[in-house]
Amino acid sequence: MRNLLGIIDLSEPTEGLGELTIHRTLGAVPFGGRYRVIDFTLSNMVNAGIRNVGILLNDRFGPLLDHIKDGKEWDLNRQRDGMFLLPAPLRTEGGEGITSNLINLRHNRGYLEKSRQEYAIFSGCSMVTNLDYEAVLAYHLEKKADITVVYNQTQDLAAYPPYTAFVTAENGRVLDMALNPMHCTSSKISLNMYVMRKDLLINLVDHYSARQKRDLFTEAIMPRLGELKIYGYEHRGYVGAINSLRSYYQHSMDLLRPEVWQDLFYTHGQINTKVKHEAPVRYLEGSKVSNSLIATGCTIEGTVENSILFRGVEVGPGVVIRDSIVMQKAKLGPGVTLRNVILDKDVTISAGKTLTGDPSFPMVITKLATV
Amino acid sequence: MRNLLGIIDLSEPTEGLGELTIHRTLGAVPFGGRYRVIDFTLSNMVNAGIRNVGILLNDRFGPLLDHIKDGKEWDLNRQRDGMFLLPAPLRTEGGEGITSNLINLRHNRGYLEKSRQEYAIFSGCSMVTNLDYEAVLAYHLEKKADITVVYNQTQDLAAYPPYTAFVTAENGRVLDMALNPMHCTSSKISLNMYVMRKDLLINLVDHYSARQKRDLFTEAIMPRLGELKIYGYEHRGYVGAINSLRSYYQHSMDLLRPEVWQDLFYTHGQINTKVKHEAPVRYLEGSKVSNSLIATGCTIEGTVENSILFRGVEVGPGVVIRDSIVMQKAKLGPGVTLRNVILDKDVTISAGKTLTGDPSFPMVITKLATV
Amino acid sequence: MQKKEVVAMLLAGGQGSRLGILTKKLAKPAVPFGGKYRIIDFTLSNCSNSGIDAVGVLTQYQPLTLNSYIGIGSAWDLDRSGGGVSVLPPYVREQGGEWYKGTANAVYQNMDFIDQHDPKYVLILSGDHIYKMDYSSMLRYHKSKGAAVTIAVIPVPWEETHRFGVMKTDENGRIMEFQEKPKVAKSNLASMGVYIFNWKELKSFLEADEADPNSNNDFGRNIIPAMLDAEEPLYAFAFKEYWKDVGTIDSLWEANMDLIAKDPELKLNDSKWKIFSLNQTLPPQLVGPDADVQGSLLSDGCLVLGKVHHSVIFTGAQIAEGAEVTDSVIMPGVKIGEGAIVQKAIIGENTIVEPGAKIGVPARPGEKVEISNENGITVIEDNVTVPKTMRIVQGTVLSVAAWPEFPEEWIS
Amino acid sequence: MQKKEVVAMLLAGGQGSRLGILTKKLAKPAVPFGGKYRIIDFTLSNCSNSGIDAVGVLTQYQPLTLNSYIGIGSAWDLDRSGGGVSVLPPYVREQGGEWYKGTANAVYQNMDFIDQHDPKYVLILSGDHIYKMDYSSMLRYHKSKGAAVTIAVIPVPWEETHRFGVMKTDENGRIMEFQEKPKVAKSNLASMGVYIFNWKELKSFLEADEADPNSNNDFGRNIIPAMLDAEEPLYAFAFKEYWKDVGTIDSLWEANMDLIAKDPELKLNDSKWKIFSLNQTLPPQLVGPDADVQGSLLSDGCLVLGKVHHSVIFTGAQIAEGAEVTDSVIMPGVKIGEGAIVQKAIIGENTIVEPGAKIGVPARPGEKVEISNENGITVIEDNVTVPKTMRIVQGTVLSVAAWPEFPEEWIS
Repeated sequence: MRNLLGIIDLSEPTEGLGELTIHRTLGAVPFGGRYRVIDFTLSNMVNAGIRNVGILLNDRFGPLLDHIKDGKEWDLNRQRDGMFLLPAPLRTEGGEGITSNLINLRHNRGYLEKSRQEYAIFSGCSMVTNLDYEAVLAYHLEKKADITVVYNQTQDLAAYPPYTAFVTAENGRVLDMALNPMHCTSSKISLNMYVMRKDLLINLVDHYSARQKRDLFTEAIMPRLGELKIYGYEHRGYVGAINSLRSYYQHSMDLLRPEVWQDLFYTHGQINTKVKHEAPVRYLEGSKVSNSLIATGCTIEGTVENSILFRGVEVGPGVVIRDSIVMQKAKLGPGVTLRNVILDKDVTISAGKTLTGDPSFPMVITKLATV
Repeated sequence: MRNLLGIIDLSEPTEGLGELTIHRTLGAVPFGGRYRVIDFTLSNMVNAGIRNVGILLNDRFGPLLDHIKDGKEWDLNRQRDGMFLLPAPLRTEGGEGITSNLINLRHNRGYLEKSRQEYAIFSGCSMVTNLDYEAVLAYHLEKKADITVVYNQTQDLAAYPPYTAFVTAENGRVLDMALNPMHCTSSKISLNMYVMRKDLLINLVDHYSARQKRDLFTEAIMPRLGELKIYGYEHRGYVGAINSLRSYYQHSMDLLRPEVWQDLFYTHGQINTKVKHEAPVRYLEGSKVSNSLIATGCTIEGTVENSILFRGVEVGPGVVIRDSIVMQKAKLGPGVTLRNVILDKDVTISAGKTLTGDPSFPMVITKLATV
Repeated sequence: MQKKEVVAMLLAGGQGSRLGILTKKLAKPAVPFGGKYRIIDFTLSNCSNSGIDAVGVLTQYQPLTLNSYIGIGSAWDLDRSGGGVSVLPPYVREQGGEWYKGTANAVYQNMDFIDQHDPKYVLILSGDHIYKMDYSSMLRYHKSKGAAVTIAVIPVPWEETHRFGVMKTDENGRIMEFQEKPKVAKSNLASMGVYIFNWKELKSFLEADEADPNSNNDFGRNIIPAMLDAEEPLYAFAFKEYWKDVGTIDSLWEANMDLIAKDPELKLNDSKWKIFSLNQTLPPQLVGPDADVQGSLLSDGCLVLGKVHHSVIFTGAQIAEGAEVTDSVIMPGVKIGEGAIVQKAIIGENTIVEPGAKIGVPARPGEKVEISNENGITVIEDNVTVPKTMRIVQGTVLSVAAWPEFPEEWIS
Repeated sequence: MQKKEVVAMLLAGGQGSRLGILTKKLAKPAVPFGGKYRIIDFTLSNCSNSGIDAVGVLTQYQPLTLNSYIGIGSAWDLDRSGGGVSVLPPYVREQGGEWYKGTANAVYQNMDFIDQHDPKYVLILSGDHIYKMDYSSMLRYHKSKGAAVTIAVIPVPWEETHRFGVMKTDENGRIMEFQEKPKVAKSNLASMGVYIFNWKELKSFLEADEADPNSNNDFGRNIIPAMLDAEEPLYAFAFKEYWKDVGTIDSLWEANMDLIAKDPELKLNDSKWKIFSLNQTLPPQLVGPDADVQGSLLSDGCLVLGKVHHSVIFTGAQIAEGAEVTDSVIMPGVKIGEGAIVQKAIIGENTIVEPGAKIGVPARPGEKVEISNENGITVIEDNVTVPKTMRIVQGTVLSVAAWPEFPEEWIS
């Protein structure tokens, strides 16, 4: 896999995630008790033996830089290859706080050229999954494809637009692709990951960026469906598409099923993330915890049901947390009751408050807020 | 010095540096054969025992990120404290590709607050010098100053505007400060480094950023000269102000004096930089090298006089380099003659060409250009 | 190497033979502790938190795990250029080599390492104690007293003084008398094995000690008494917080249990004094719908579907449905099968307890068992499988070597 | 630990006694070489460039410098999680410990380490050779031949065969006969001390060798002959590029001189096969207005004001005005004073040559000197000061211990 270059795109739309992405790029959204969304894509790449990963930065990347640093947690702090942060053009080429992966790739063409790898995998980071990229490349080579796109057969993903649906022939060749079709007849949904030769990627970037196009997939790959041999690779594992508050909440809750927990965190290697040095979780006498995912640094004396607690949350006696996601270092006063709520980092909830959302519209409390 | 926080500001003006700063921020400008300008400020801070350094990013920081990575070369890859990259606001708060340290500090107020250090040193990075910040803080405490500004007594610096001149009383108290005065009567020139209590810095930032001011020194410190006890600390070592092509060239040439070489690279600890793994310099029989600074990875068969060669430059037989600065990996064809020229990185000069600039207007060849 | 005011020398070479099967392939400081740590984490974190960033770790016995665990010390923020942590095994010189003969000899053999940093003080530490201590305040005390050596001391119950080196001090804290494991103790201030020496003095005493063929080359038995005889100024620095030597099965179990008290004396989650450790990145623990977790400590990667009461469950351990774990220490990667029962036991790393197996259950009337420790703790080795038919009586210490010889009545 | 296809074991425990005063406080692989490297850099860089990222470095003699130099291998890109470089000193087991008895015994004692990675192949390397070699192509050869062991070989002049293990092969490269340091050699293909073994086979031969009390526990003398006797398939892999054993003063000097040839056989500045080393960050070398540098290699931090001809000048060395250095190897941090003369010499690290001193000058008529090496190289120890009055005759090997006994006529 030393022959495969990984490129992670941070330009996927984040409007649906509301307040979770006001101050952070999608990749930096906290997920699963101790992770950030980008950890999954990064770890999948590294687990497949990819040693050269470029990250196309966009806006709101401060928290992301803080999280990935020099890539050490993913073994990407290397003398040769390693992790490269690829900033978008700013002052000189008239970028306007852009979210265009073509402009961004064009700006970093030098990096693409200099990389020694023959093949490239271009991936968004909104798909939370544990996936074997080695198998994708093997499939790509076997099919002698120009481009291989990864898809998942599911009704679930189509429930959370935007998405791209596929039709494939029996041999795997992609016959049709459609963005958010009004009537979706296919259950094959793109995971926004494409394998191709690096020189084909450079050609696409050169050609379409010069013609003022902005998006690699919809504006450079989709129009070439007739000419290029595009194949679909089916990934059968669990996939969570993080593109709306509802899907964020839903896929978080999925983690409480041991089979999803196992699939997502162990199948093709472990998911790495930034290490903090938190103590093991303390369960005091009288605590009631069931069906919950609890990160280290928590202390629990109250009740936690069907919930996810991030690091360092203290659940005092009398506090009740149900069907909720509580991020790092939340301070919960005595007697607080939460249901269907997402608390972003460092939120304070005063004594006695009760907050209740709805499973389809979970209530979100912004980072650092006091309620 | 664990009680001192370092903040490096990248918003100093770079217009004077012309093509050297088209694609890079001032801190990333190559200097002295193997360094970047920021290495001096970063190393001075670390050598003084500072363990927490925040870098206020502005635009064109791609090459800077690549250079400093996670701060490992400066021993700043730490569990607690360490190096923090502080991006400017982009999309949400209407920054326009800003170069305003007050807006940037305001945006990263959380970092300032969370830092455990009681004192802060705020420094630009245009001053190439080897300086003892421990002594500056000691002076600051001894004088019970509100703010201590570092200055250098020199006629030289005033030759390269922009600069701020001081008048100080005998006890060191600053009586007057002037930005680029028409008639400069003082030889005390500010090095753009200020020590103060961290909470005073936060107060200044809060107050003046809310009043739409943009620059910490000229708009928040200078107007308070009457109220605050501002003291000047004299630094007696060599100082090079990198703010114009002329000064860049001049201060580069200063390095050829062994006493400057010694002062700048050894006085208060070594200047660290990113390590590449280049071989020792090969001098072949017949090479003529005098009064020159040569970085590793070079091979020399021709003539090099009064010049600086960065890493990996090959000087073939018949090539003549005089009074010039040749950056990394320049390719010089047979018979090339250079005089008073600055070649940026990866430049190619075809066989037989002669390039000649003037000491006061050195000729600059842009990165990656072919002549 | 940079000049340092103080260099710490951490003695981590001991076999820890009283921990028996837990240290068969592992030096004592590398034994897992407290849900996610290894014993040595506490001392290394103390160094890091005290601002001491030149640490030599003296290893000799089974150092492979310890070496790869420590690496260059990144986990403890001790990967510093010009200092940081250095692992120091015995080595061969021009004149040949010898193993470390005693604690003092181990330091003697590494005088060159210490001299590289040209320190004024040397801090001697053990790698097998659980405590949080600010060595920089002890150093300030040492300086203020003008001591040649300062010994950290802690009051112990009078009836336990015979197990320690105890010292009598005057009103200024100066040590007047030192008794090594006395029958009749004159004081209950016991040495914690934490010393600060002036390097110049220590060096000359180490050289004299080395020249004495009758010496045990031990700090407590030789160096300290010699310095007292020479009327050097020795001072005691009183430590009043939690401190525990975890050199036996009993004390190791007790120290783990101390952590799950309602208000534990030693707090692990203090953001101002973090205990660092080399983390594996595992997912947060998942507590199942029918789980029952009370008064316990659990770490990352645990999957708990059954009952866990008053126990410490390490990283990646799994407790299946219907399983019951009480008063136990479950080491990393252990799997407890459905319906299995584990009582007052220490289960070694990666061991599998098959469904229905019973560990630490009371003896049946008339059944003969050899209780090998005070608390009647059952200990199961690393990397073994306890078959589903197995019934292991309380207080047994079980090595796989003994497996085929199980008495009939052990099969449930 | 991760599973690896191949684990490299790098033998770095040798004292290198033939390098004399250069290895008094330093294992041979840690000796500076080539202007900015240490000898071991070449083998470690070969591993890194060949994609081998599980490397055990077996140390025993004076490992302090080597250990801190290697660290966790970051400089060679070998600080990899689940692998990377591990320093492996001898250690104590439950049954006690013993020093490495021979090259084979050193690997035998670390079988646990190798087994952690469960490799198919083990690559055995020495830490004291200068060469650039792609071990992955040797591994491909090994697999294609279905060999039990593949030995890298290089043709040597027939008159030198008595110093090597030489082997006779058939037309397929299979080794038919092996002679250890023969008087009458049947082949001039010499072993480079680079072996690839199938781990399973090697393990059983190591165990058999260990059980034999008469064995020297050495790869060349015992393991290879035993495998040949057992009719295992042994193959020779021919290497045709630069390779040099730098175990003597002569060969160390020669190998340095080889680097400054006009078109050196071993290229240091090949961006596709970089030689990594742990760098000190020093400023670029400054060559003064009256300096005269010809046919030489100079590294960072050098300040050259005098004359340097046909020499290798290491990191941070300074050559003052009027000084003349020819045909010499000047180790890191050396200072050569004004007007001093250094000819055909190796000057140890941080040594100071005072102004006007003369080193390596021809003997005066009738003057008695003991020439201790073939090339008549003068060697000055690390960290000493050569006084300005000193005149050291060509071919002298000088340890500071011998200082006071200088013959009168040495004072110029």
